[in-house]
Amino acid sequence: MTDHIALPLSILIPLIIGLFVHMFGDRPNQRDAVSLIGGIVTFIMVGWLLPEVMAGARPSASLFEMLPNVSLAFRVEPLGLMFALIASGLWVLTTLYAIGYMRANGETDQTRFYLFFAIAISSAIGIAFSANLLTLFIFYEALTLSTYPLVAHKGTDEARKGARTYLVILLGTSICFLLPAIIWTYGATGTLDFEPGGIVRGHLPPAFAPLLLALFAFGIGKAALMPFHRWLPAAMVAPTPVSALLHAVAVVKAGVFTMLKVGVYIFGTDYLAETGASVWLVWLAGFTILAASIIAMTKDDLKARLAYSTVSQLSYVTLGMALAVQSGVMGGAMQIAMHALGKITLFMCAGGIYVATHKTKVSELDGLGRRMPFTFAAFAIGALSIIGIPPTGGAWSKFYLMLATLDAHQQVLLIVLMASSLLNVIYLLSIPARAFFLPEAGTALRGFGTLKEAPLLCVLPPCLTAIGTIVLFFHADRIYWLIALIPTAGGHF
Amino acid sequence: MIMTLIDLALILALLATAVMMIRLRNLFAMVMLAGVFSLLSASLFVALDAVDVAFTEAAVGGGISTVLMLGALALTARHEAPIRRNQLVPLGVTIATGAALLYGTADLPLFGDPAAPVHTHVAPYYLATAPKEIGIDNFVTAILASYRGFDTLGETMVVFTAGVAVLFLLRSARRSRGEVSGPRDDAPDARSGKV
Amino acid sequence: MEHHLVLRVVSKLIIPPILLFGLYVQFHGDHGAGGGFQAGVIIAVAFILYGLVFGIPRLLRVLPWRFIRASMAAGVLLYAGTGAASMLMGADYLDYAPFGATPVEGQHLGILLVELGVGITVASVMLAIFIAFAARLPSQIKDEEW
Amino acid sequence: MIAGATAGFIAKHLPVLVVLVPLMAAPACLITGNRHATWAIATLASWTSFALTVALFIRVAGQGPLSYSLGGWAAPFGIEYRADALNAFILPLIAGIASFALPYARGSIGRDVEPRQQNLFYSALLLCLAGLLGVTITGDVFNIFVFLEISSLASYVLVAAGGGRDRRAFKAAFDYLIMGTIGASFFVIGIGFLYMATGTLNIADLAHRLATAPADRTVRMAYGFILVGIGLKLAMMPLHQWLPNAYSYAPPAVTAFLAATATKVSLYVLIRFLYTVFGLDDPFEAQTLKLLVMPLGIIGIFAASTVAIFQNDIRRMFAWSSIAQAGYMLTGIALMTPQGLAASLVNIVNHGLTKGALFMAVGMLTLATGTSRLSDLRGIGRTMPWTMAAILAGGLGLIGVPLTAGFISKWALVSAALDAGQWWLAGAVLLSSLLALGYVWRIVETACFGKADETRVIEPVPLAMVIPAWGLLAVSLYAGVQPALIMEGANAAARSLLPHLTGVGG
Amino acid sequence: MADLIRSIAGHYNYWMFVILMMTGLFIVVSRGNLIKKIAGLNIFQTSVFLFYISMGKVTGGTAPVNTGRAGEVYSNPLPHVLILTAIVVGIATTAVGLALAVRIKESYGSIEEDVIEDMHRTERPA
Repeated sequence: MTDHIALPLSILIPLIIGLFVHMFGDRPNQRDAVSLIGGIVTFIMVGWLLPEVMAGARPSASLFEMLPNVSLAFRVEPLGLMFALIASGLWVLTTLYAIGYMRANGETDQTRFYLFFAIAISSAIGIAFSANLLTLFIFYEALTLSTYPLVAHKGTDEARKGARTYLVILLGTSICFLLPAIIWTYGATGTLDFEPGGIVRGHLPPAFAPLLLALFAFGIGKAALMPFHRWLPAAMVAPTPVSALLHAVAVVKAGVFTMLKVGVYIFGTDYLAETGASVWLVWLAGFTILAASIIAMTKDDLKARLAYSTVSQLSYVTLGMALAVQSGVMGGAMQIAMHALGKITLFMCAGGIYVATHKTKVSELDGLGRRMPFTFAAFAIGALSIIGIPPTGGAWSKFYLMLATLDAHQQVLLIVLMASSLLNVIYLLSIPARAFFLPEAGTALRGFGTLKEAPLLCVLPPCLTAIGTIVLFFHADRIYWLIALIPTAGGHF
Repeated sequence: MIMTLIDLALILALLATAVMMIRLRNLFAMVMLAGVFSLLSASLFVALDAVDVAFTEAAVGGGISTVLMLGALALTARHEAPIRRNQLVPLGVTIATGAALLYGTADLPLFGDPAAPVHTHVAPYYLATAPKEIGIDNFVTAILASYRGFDTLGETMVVFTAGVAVLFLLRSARRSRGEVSGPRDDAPDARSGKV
Repeated sequence: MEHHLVLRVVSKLIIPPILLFGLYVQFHGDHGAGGGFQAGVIIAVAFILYGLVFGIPRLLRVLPWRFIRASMAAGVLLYAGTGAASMLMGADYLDYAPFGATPVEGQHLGILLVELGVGITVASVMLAIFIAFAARLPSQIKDEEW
Repeated sequence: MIAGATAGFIAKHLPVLVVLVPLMAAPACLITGNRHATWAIATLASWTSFALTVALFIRVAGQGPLSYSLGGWAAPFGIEYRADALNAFILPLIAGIASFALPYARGSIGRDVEPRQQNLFYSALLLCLAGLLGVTITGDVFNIFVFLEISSLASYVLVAAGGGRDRRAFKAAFDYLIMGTIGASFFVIGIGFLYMATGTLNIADLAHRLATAPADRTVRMAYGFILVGIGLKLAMMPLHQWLPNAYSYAPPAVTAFLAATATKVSLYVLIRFLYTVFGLDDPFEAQTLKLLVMPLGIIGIFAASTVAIFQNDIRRMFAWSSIAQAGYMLTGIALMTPQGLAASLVNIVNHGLTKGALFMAVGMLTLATGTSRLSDLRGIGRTMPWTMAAILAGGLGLIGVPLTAGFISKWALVSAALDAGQWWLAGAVLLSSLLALGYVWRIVETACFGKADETRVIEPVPLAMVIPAWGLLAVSLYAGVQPALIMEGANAAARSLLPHLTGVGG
Repeated sequence: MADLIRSIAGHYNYWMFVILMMTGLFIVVSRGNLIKKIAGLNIFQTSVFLFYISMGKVTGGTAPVNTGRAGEVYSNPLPHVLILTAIVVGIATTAVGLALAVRIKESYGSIEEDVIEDMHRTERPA
């Protein structure tokens, strides 16, 4: 049944960790240690699969048949492996960070927090390794449900309201659009397996292809395509580690990852290119990129600004898929990795700032950079990566995406991407700039007083990820060789 | 012809009784009229050749049912309160149902038509074979106890169920636990033992 | 009602014929109108009359509560058991044919048994229901008595 | 030797034994009197009956329909028991739920029924079970009425059993009785019309004779009255008024049992009449289904779910949800395709399992806290995490989240709607899931994030309740991950009713 | 014309029974007194029984008891059997309904629906 023991383990270990976390609920030190060790072990498990996948193997596992021809099954392929690596790797850092953040803020219900955190990671890895749409859908919903308690963590009316929006939009879109899309696909093709080159060719009249794609695109609410993006800013009521991991990495990346999977393995880029089914999506993604950037500029709340930035950045991936050329898929896949690293840096910095100063507004940060140099330096590097400026990893993904717009003969989109980068510069880089170069904001006389950096555990992780973005610039070939294995139009180049 | 007239008279009497029952607010009088209604319908059953049914209706409607109704009245109330509710909706529902039924009767076989499907399919079998196969004269008993004996088992079970039901309801303590008169908040106090 | 001498005398006179009529209806259903159900009702009415005139406690002395309750079940079990007997004799449920030397004889016996079952259950249930209502009236009987 | 003879005996009389076991156990309960012995008899009877229904299902699946002539009289002159792919599929659900409900009742009934009345309670529960089984397996329309009345009378008193704690149960039972009796009378009128048109009461014979004769007004009125009569019993919007009160005030074991079986059996009867007896060849019948029943079903889904969102009482909330779920089943039936029918059948079983488990879990909550009102249960998730987890799992099933039984039902129904080209219906079904999300999430939010009442006293929940509740929940979850058996059964049933086409998922 | 008269003559008693049924049904749905509702239910059901029995009647027939005479025309016994069962079901329902009414009276002090609903309204504040 199972090719490689690491495959089931990488999904199971987080769940087992969750169990232990629950058991150690009244002993915080053991509990947090277990979380951390679990993260490391999971990451190792996922990493264990890497050499084999690079060598061309596709470890798989099948549990049982749910519908004729559709099993609860897993299959590790390059794109999924990359996503799983990112999710599990960043889980380790986020756990480290969360320990610092939760303790510094004296949050309640920490056990519940780590428990559902672990379940969410398990779901994310499940999504990454799904062998078919139904399995993916199951873990997709599991991810939504397991992150709900995290978003509603504070239990205040505001938190519950935000969490409700989160839940209704994510479950609503998935039930009302994604599920019928899956059922339709199953009805038309009799299978839901992810196949290189797609499965709908020959089963779906080309005229219906845009409709089916629309059901998928809007159904994958986690990709935050406008107009179904509202959940993301709403989810910002969550504690920052949640925003960091889930809304920079696990949840949103699960969305765009699913989008890529559907584009590559359900439709197939050839089919999309031939039928032009995704042309409308190119424009919608382009619109989302610009509109979200513009909204981000208007937000004074730091996390809200980052949230809209995420909405915008996610649509880069959707765009990459919708362009239906290999460079687009490459760029999209790379964007998943690069943006994850960059954005988690930003969120962790925002959390660090909150822990140290309890400030949430951009306008309150003037001059703070001199007090918290590491935090803001990390922030600046992360921002560079999001914008796509060398020497950060983000530069590569932006490069491939721009290449893709040319490959697909969509020059207008090239302009959109460039405009968006410009906007990114304005709304992201302005933050460290204000922090370093403007006079201190605090009360006129005493400034920020004796204020210092946040606790070590809140500063170290963002610094590490910031360094990571730079490392990825120089070692992008590692990712490149992995994602080059994704089967797309025209094979490898 | 005379039979028809008797039928008609009985039916009209039934109607008059029913209408009186709507109007009467004295429940004792209404129960008595209900008994009369049963006896009138029993007479009509006789006129329609259903002697067993008539016998049963008289025993049940005129006897047991009246006794139970009177018993219930003794335990509840003797008069109906003035009507406060809107009568138009019930009237509409009733008229709609009645209209549907009247519409449906138009295609019914004529009353007493020996060629109707009712009389030509299964029934002749009973009439032809019961004397031989069962050997008793009353066709109704033959069908009731043998051909459709399982229905009658069911019927006995219904009676038994009613017995179980009434005993369950009326043998338990007089008042529900936790009940107090007047407005009160529900549920939680029922178990706290405060009441 | 204890004081109505006339009523009591008349009742005593009238109850036996009612019971007799009930039994007649029970066992004559094969030929004329009537059967177990009607007989059960009539017999119940006789006892109800007794209860009305002489009071429920006295009725319960004549027919103990346990007996009424057992008859309720016994009648049904007699009916259902008759069917079970046919099954044990190799026929379908409630097929009376194997009960006699000839199928017709079997039918006679079978019908007699099931009608008896109906009669017992109906009489005891009707009586039980009546007693249940009557016992609910204030100043009738106490809970412990039945 | 003896074992072989017994097996042969059981095999020969299987259809009637299914009903007879609980039917004869009921009077035995009354005689026994002792509540423990009564409970043992009742439980044993329901388990035996369940085993028999399973055997019957296997037998019918393997060898095709089974006919049994009661009294030895051949149909249509005698009464026939006829087990086919459809009712053999429904029967195990009924007996199975009873098998869980009886152990559960042992743990919970002490709160509602005084000890000396408990033998009557178990007796009534068995009668209800026997009635429902009898309705399902019989091949005679009048016999349906008789057994429907056994089960109905028993269920009125079972609902009233809640009156020991809350007097509103009596009124609920009375309303149920009035509505149920009107429904039964309508049903009898319908049967009368059918009998007048054909001269027979046997279902197969009726089907045969109706298929060869053109439908006239008589048949159409029969159709109308049976539809309304059964509609009342299954709480089809707008004939649902009796249900919320009945389910809210009945003892928990009763609510779990009735919610999972009674309305499901009525749905079965409806399917039986629509597809076997009437056959829906007549345009009037088909159009009524399409233009009346389906819209009513959809309105029911939306209206009842919306009402559910605004309930403060959890049991009432789920009672309204049951009305909504009946709407899903009705729309599936009204699609008039094998896929639609199979979807409804899958839904009948899956919802029965889920709602049964859900009401059992809510019963545990009510017993422990003494209330089922949401406003009194803030933060209860912290004190009773496992019970709330069970309610959540059941609730996710109502929404139709994957890996739950409800997901399979919804999948089947949406597939059927898409297959029939009813896009809007598929959309409506999915959209309505959001309403279910609405009420389930009100519970989750209140239970998990509300401020807990520090003074709340939690009473221990007896194991006799916990085990059946979790057991049934496990079955429902298993039906969600391994739906093959239920789907195949439903497909076989649907195919047997509409033989010229094939069912869902295959 | 003759057909019309025949049709009316052949159907009028069905119509009458329908009207009776509706009288009973009207009592059930329009009255708030529980005992009266049950009485209405009885009228409704009895009228249904009459309807059934009249379909079993054969013109010129006699009660279905074997007279042994050849060529004797009997009315259809089957509806009689069905209605016997239905009457029993009816009385069973009546008994249970009345018992419920008694319990309602004991716990609410009234058997008027309007009064009971008023109590419910005050019991459960919105």
